[in-house]
Amino acid sequence: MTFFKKSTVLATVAMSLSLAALGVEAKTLRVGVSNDALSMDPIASSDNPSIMTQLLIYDQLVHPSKDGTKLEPGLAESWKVSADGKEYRFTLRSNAKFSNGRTVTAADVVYSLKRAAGEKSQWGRFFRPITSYEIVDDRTVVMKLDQPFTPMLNNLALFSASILPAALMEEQGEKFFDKPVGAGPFVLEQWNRGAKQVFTRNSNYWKEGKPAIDGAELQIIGEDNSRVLKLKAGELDAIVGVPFNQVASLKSDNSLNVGIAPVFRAELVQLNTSKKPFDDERIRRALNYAVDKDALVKGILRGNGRVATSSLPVMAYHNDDLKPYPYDVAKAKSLLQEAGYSGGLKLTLLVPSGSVTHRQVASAIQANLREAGVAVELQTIEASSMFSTTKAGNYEMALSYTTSDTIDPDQLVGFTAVNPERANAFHTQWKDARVNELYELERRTLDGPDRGKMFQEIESRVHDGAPFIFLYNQAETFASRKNVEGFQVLPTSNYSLEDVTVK
Amino acid sequence: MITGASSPLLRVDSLQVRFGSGKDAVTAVDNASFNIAPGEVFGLVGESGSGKSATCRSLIRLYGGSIASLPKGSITFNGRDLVRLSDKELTEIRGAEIAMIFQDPMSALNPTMRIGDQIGESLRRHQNLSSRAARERALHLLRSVGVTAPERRLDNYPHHFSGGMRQRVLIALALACRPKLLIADEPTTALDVTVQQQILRLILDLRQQTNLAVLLVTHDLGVVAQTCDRVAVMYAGRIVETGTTRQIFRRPAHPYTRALLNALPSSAGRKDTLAPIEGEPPSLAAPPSGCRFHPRCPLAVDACKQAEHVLRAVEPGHESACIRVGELGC
Amino acid sequence: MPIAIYCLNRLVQLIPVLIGITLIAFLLLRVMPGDPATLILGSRGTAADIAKLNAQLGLDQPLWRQYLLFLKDIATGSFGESIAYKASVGPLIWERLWPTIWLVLFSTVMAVVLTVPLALLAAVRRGSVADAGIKLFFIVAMSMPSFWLGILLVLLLSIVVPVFPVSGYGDTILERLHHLVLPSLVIALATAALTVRSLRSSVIAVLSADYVDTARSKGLRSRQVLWRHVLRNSLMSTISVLGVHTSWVIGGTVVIETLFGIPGLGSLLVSSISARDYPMVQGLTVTFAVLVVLINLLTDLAYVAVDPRVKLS
Amino acid sequence: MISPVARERWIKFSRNLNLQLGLFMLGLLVFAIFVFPVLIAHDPLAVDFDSALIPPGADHWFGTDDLGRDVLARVAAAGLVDLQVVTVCVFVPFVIGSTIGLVSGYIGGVVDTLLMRLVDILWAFPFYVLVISIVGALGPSVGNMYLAFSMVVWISFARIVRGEVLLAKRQEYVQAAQVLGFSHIRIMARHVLPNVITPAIVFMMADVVLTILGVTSLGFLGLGIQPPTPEWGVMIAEGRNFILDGWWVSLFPGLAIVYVGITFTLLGDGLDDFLRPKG
Amino acid sequence: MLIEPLLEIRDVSKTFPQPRTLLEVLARQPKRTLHALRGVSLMLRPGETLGIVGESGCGKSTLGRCLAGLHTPEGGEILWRRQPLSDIRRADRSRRIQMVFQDPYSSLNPRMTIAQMLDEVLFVHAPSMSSAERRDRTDSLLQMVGLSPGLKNRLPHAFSGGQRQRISIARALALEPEVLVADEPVSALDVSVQAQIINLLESLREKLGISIIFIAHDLNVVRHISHRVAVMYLGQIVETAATETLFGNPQHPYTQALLSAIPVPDPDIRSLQVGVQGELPDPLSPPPGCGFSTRCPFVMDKCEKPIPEFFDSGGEHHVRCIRAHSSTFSVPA
Repeated sequence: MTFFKKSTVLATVAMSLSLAALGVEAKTLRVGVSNDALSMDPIASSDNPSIMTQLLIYDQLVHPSKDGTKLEPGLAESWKVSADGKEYRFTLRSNAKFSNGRTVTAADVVYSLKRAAGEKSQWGRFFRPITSYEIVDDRTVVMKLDQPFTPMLNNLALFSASILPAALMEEQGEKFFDKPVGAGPFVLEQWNRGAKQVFTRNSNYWKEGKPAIDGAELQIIGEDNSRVLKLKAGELDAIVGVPFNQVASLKSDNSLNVGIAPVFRAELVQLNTSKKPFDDERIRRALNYAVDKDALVKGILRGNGRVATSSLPVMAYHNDDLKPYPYDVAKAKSLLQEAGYSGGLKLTLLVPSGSVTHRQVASAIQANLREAGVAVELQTIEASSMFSTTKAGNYEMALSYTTSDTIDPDQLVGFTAVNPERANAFHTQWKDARVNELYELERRTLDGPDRGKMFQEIESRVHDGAPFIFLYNQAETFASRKNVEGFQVLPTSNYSLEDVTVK
Repeated sequence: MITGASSPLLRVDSLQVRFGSGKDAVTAVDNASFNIAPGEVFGLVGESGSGKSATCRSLIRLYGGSIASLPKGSITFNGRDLVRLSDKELTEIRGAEIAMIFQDPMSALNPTMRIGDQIGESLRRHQNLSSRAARERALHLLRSVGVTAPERRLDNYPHHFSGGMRQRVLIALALACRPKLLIADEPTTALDVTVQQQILRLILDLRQQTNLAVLLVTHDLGVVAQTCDRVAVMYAGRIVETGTTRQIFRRPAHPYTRALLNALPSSAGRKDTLAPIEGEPPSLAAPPSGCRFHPRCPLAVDACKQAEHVLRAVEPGHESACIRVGELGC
Repeated sequence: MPIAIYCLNRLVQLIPVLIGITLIAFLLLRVMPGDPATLILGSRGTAADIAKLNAQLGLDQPLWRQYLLFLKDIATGSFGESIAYKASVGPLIWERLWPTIWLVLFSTVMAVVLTVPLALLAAVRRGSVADAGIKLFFIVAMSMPSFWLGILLVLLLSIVVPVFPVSGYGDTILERLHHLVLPSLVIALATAALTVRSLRSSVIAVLSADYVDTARSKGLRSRQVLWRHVLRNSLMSTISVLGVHTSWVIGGTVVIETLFGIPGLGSLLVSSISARDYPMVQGLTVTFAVLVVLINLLTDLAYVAVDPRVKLS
Repeated sequence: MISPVARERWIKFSRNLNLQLGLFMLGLLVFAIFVFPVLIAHDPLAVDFDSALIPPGADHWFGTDDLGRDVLARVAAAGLVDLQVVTVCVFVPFVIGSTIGLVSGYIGGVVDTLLMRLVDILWAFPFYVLVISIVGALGPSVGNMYLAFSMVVWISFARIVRGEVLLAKRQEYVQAAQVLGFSHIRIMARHVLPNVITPAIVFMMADVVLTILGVTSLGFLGLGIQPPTPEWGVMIAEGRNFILDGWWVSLFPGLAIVYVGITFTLLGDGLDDFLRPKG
Repeated sequence: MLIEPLLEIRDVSKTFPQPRTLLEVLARQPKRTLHALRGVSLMLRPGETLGIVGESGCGKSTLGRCLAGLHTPEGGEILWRRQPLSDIRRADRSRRIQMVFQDPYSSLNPRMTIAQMLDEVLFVHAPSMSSAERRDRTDSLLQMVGLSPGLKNRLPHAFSGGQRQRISIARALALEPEVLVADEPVSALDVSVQAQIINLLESLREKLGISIIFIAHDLNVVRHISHRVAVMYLGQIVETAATETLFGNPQHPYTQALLSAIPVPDPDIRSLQVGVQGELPDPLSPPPGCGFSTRCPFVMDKCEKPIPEFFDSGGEHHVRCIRAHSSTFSVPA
């Protein structure tokens, strides 16, 4: 009997019965997510939904650990980096197989990484430091670099470094992605665009006994509220992205588990230091003092986050000595006065449209700054054109955020602190010679405490230079029904389903 | 010729018809009495707003969407008082014993229904005919009213017909169940004269064949003269004079009737000025006191303003409501 | 003229409209300020990338050639290449078309089912409490933003009394119908607000038509008069109201599909707009317009079916 | 001395309950929008996390939202915003559309044919689709919203007025004016326009409701008026997340929209009666 | 006595093309046209009343509208004192020819008071008049048509049908035209009121010396008011003559049928014998010969083609019937 028939028959009488009826499909996990994937091609994707799906169906040589602090073996059971940091040798697992049963070979690895570094790839920059490949045998591959590039290993854990079956891809071309074959825990069985993705368990997955569930279904539910309601109604087993203001009420629901994942993300206000008055460090610091970040975390995030100390999220080598700028209106005012703006200031703040949280934060910032004598005009801008606008330098302040795709801070340092680099300190045009120098150094230094110290110095220089108003590191919220165990969002914002069990 | 004196088919007594309610109520027909014998063509003549249409519609309570209260007085038809019948009981009479045709043949047929079905509907309702039998009968009826190629026409829609043909269809429809009385509310007003002639001829021929009584409502005195056996003249909601057609035309016993006849262009001398009735017909919402014609009447005296409305016999079968009828010299 | 020729005729008449539709959809996105390629590429764009994308989108061609290219894309059914999905727009739209069509159909059926009895009741008992109540109900229904009404219905019929799913779209026909009840109801209430009003007034008008008196004069019972003579003739103006309203209903699916998570054209439009997927937006705009045109054609055919007078020209 | 026409109008007005009630409700609305903000002295924009989601009570009659802003103050401020938007998005297309419909219908011929083809084509684009595409492509802002609405809504007015003009042209008083040798502009302005504009005015009232729905729906999709500017639709959209714990946040703006809906429906019905000539 | 005609209508024709569907155009189907007027010739003398009668659809209203400038004829010409009417400016033409319409309920702008209506006419055509002069003239116009100037500040709905027709006449006469085209001016009125309007038109014609083209379907009315009468059928004039000649000695079978169909208001003369059968043929495809040939009781083969010429039976009595041409077959009156 289908749910439809049952519920119409019993509708108003027995809600519990119809819910029980859902329990029959126990081994499939239904997850509610906000957006659908766009593409299954790892080198052509940069949207989170696509990345997350790809991480379910493809596998990589190495993986970040679940706490986001180190790398773990993936398709490669072991690897060795030469002392000069110029040679990487990987040994593949003997039982690593694609979902069609074929073994993953060194040739597949070389094919996939070359493709990822290739012309068509949006992620080529991450892999181009590898200058040559050597297939030692079916299970061994050696990659050579011209010069040391420390983030390399972490880059190989990226989704864009997914290992694809070379022969099949050669044969099928672009058609491959209609029915992709990977070495990940799941197989994409059915994809109704905009509605759902249906996965079945990959029985050839190398990890013994995993995944624990027979299959999974990602349902695309754009409306935050609908997602929560569907979870409550038992139409979903788990959801990602619980509106902050609903976390508390979901926590009090006995049938649900609510999780809060600290992800690598930092919320910022970009300050255009090439424009007056942001060229003055005192002004930038004053603005940092003037915003009540604790209130934002408490009032808007409902406690699901922490106040940020710099543009880097709390991740490896985080500088724990840094303290956030305290909320101090008097200090802010005196700094403004010192900089010659005692008579008040008028500024504009770009706000991306669409995000409720950002709108609220913007309103709060506006209210805060008003008290410090700074009048802020909010300008809403289509989220997707935000980047090109700040890139063009066409702004004063902009509310934005950064996330890290890897567990190595290098990516975000390069993005938010270094100038000149590809984003010129995330379009603030802030420039610090020492930071640039440390960045160069860090990339050539083997991973270890020394490299960590460099990151900590960078972080503290960014903190002091204040090219941003550092707001907070917001957590990712998720929830699942009580019968689901092991569902969680990882620091890299994706969710692993292989350890999930449904009772 | 049948006269009004022999047992009437329809006797209307002190009929009053009111439209609307409360302050806006209008008495469209006041204290109207007349009777119609079987097989008789009875004319109800008057200008627009005189209540002639309301009178005939009230007999079977069809007011064209207007809200009217239940008529007062009595309407005795074939021994039953129609006023006392419920709406539901009245549906048994409509179509079966009293049928009606309307002024505008262009709008009186359902545009979305085939002619054959529209005629058949009546037969199936009252005579429980099968659809095949109803069709046969409809065919016969169409033929009898002079519709050419009726076999083909049965399946046509009204918009395929000309005005005259539609009026023929409406007549066929009305006579389907062989009613005893046909109410014809201005049946030829919307038609051209050559067609009017054909339709009137048809009605008279059918009357001849089936001993049908006809209540003919019209404003055209020419039509009355050509078709009616007896006539009632209405003015401002009241019947002011009744009599045989000859009596009315030859010896009009009410100033209004007389003025109406004089106002006809055909009766004036070729190049003389016409003799119109001065002024305008009164509003039924606030009718004049006494004789309602007195403000326009050349013979009015003070007494007319208080005169009660009573029809008095002038000669056998000829009645007038004028209190000065004796002085009219007829 | 037989119905086939009528259809053919209407189809021929559609040609200029369709050309106009494609032209407007095309111009709409071309005259907009801003460089799509820059917007699309965002953080990863270099000058060379932008130039490449512009060439790929055909944006370096003169306007008229771009339009011809667009027409060619339409003719081949590909409608161009989606920027976000990196696949032909045509098949993607085709996949998303059916939920929207189901939604429109279902809500129209619901609206009709709501309209006919309520409008007849209101018209026959005009001025009564029932009439006033129906009127007030639909004024409120019409004034309610659809997403607000949707939320309330979900709360009531999915959470408090869990009869219908909160959102989504099923796999089988029955599941789909079940999922579409609430979203269709939201649309149907707004549509019915309009059609009840229109049908009520045309029933009142028809009730005073001569042919209704003719029908009554035949001795038909009031119910027979109402259903055989009044309703059919009143429906015609309501059908045209419904036809004119179609465009509104189809547009309304944008909001409803987003709210109820239905994988139709509307939700695709919203996501494509925020993704700056210009070829997709263009294809969707054309599809929506063609849908409206086709539904209007169906309305006309319904009109012909109901009213034999419509000169088939 | 009062002219008979003025007296007639007064009598007509005094019998027109819909119009009276509608005007009364509109007056009340305007009063509330302008007087409440002064009366309650809460800043509609003031964020105060400590007083978030306070239920309706003595201090906050309509409660506060999740940022601790007073809902009544916001509903009133939003009323002003929405009424401004409506004024522009309805009145401008009314003027443009009516003029085009009047001229096109009166002149007829090729101009009319071409214009009506254009209208047919534009008409095929669903309202929301066109508005969303325009606003989406140009970026969300009040100005772009005005532009999008104006580009779309005039069609309705043009269609309505043109249809009426075609009917009026057949009226004998228009033909009489032609025979009297009046200029075409005079005939259009004095004889046609006053007799065709009523349905457009009545539709304008309905369009107010449709426009508010459109603006709020855009707000819901994040394409309309942007926060923190208070707007009823945005308020509902923001409040729907905690509809169970803070029902008042979205209830009151919702009621405000329904109130406006009822007001303008009554006004529409009332004006329809009032403006329709007798006889 | 040769009085120069005021208006001369020469062989005027007017068609109304029926819209074709795009498919029909593509399929090159022939255009369908409604032939409203087919070669109409007439003339009007100063001070005379010319009656035009015929049943609905005969083209009599189209003819009136062509004269008033509401339609432009395609063929033939209309001369105003020998000058083509099409050469005269619209404003000047309106000062010569005015029109009174059929429907008293739609011929007055429902949103203008009577005073505004009359004032506007004067304002447009006599800009030199002061507003006080215009007010006086408005009052005198109303008095002329028998209405009290005290009513002038009312809207049309406050007036009865007869009063409205008076207002229409006043409006038309405000320009002091020489010709008044009256298109069925009394057919919507009751008999008693109809007589008032007819008398009014008669007296105004005498007083002001204007000519009237009186279009009507009611033969009795036309007979009463007209000096000469033209009978129309299917877009053509079938017979013209002085009123008494026409009514006393109708020659065209259609005229005869029409006359015999009028119900005589005398119960002693019952003449309800059907004269002609059938109804008007489809004006989109009129018979190729005599228009009346499909219904004519005297129809012959020769009638079916071509269209018969006018036959002058003397004394300005013209008949379009081939039987009138053959002297052997004179039609009994």
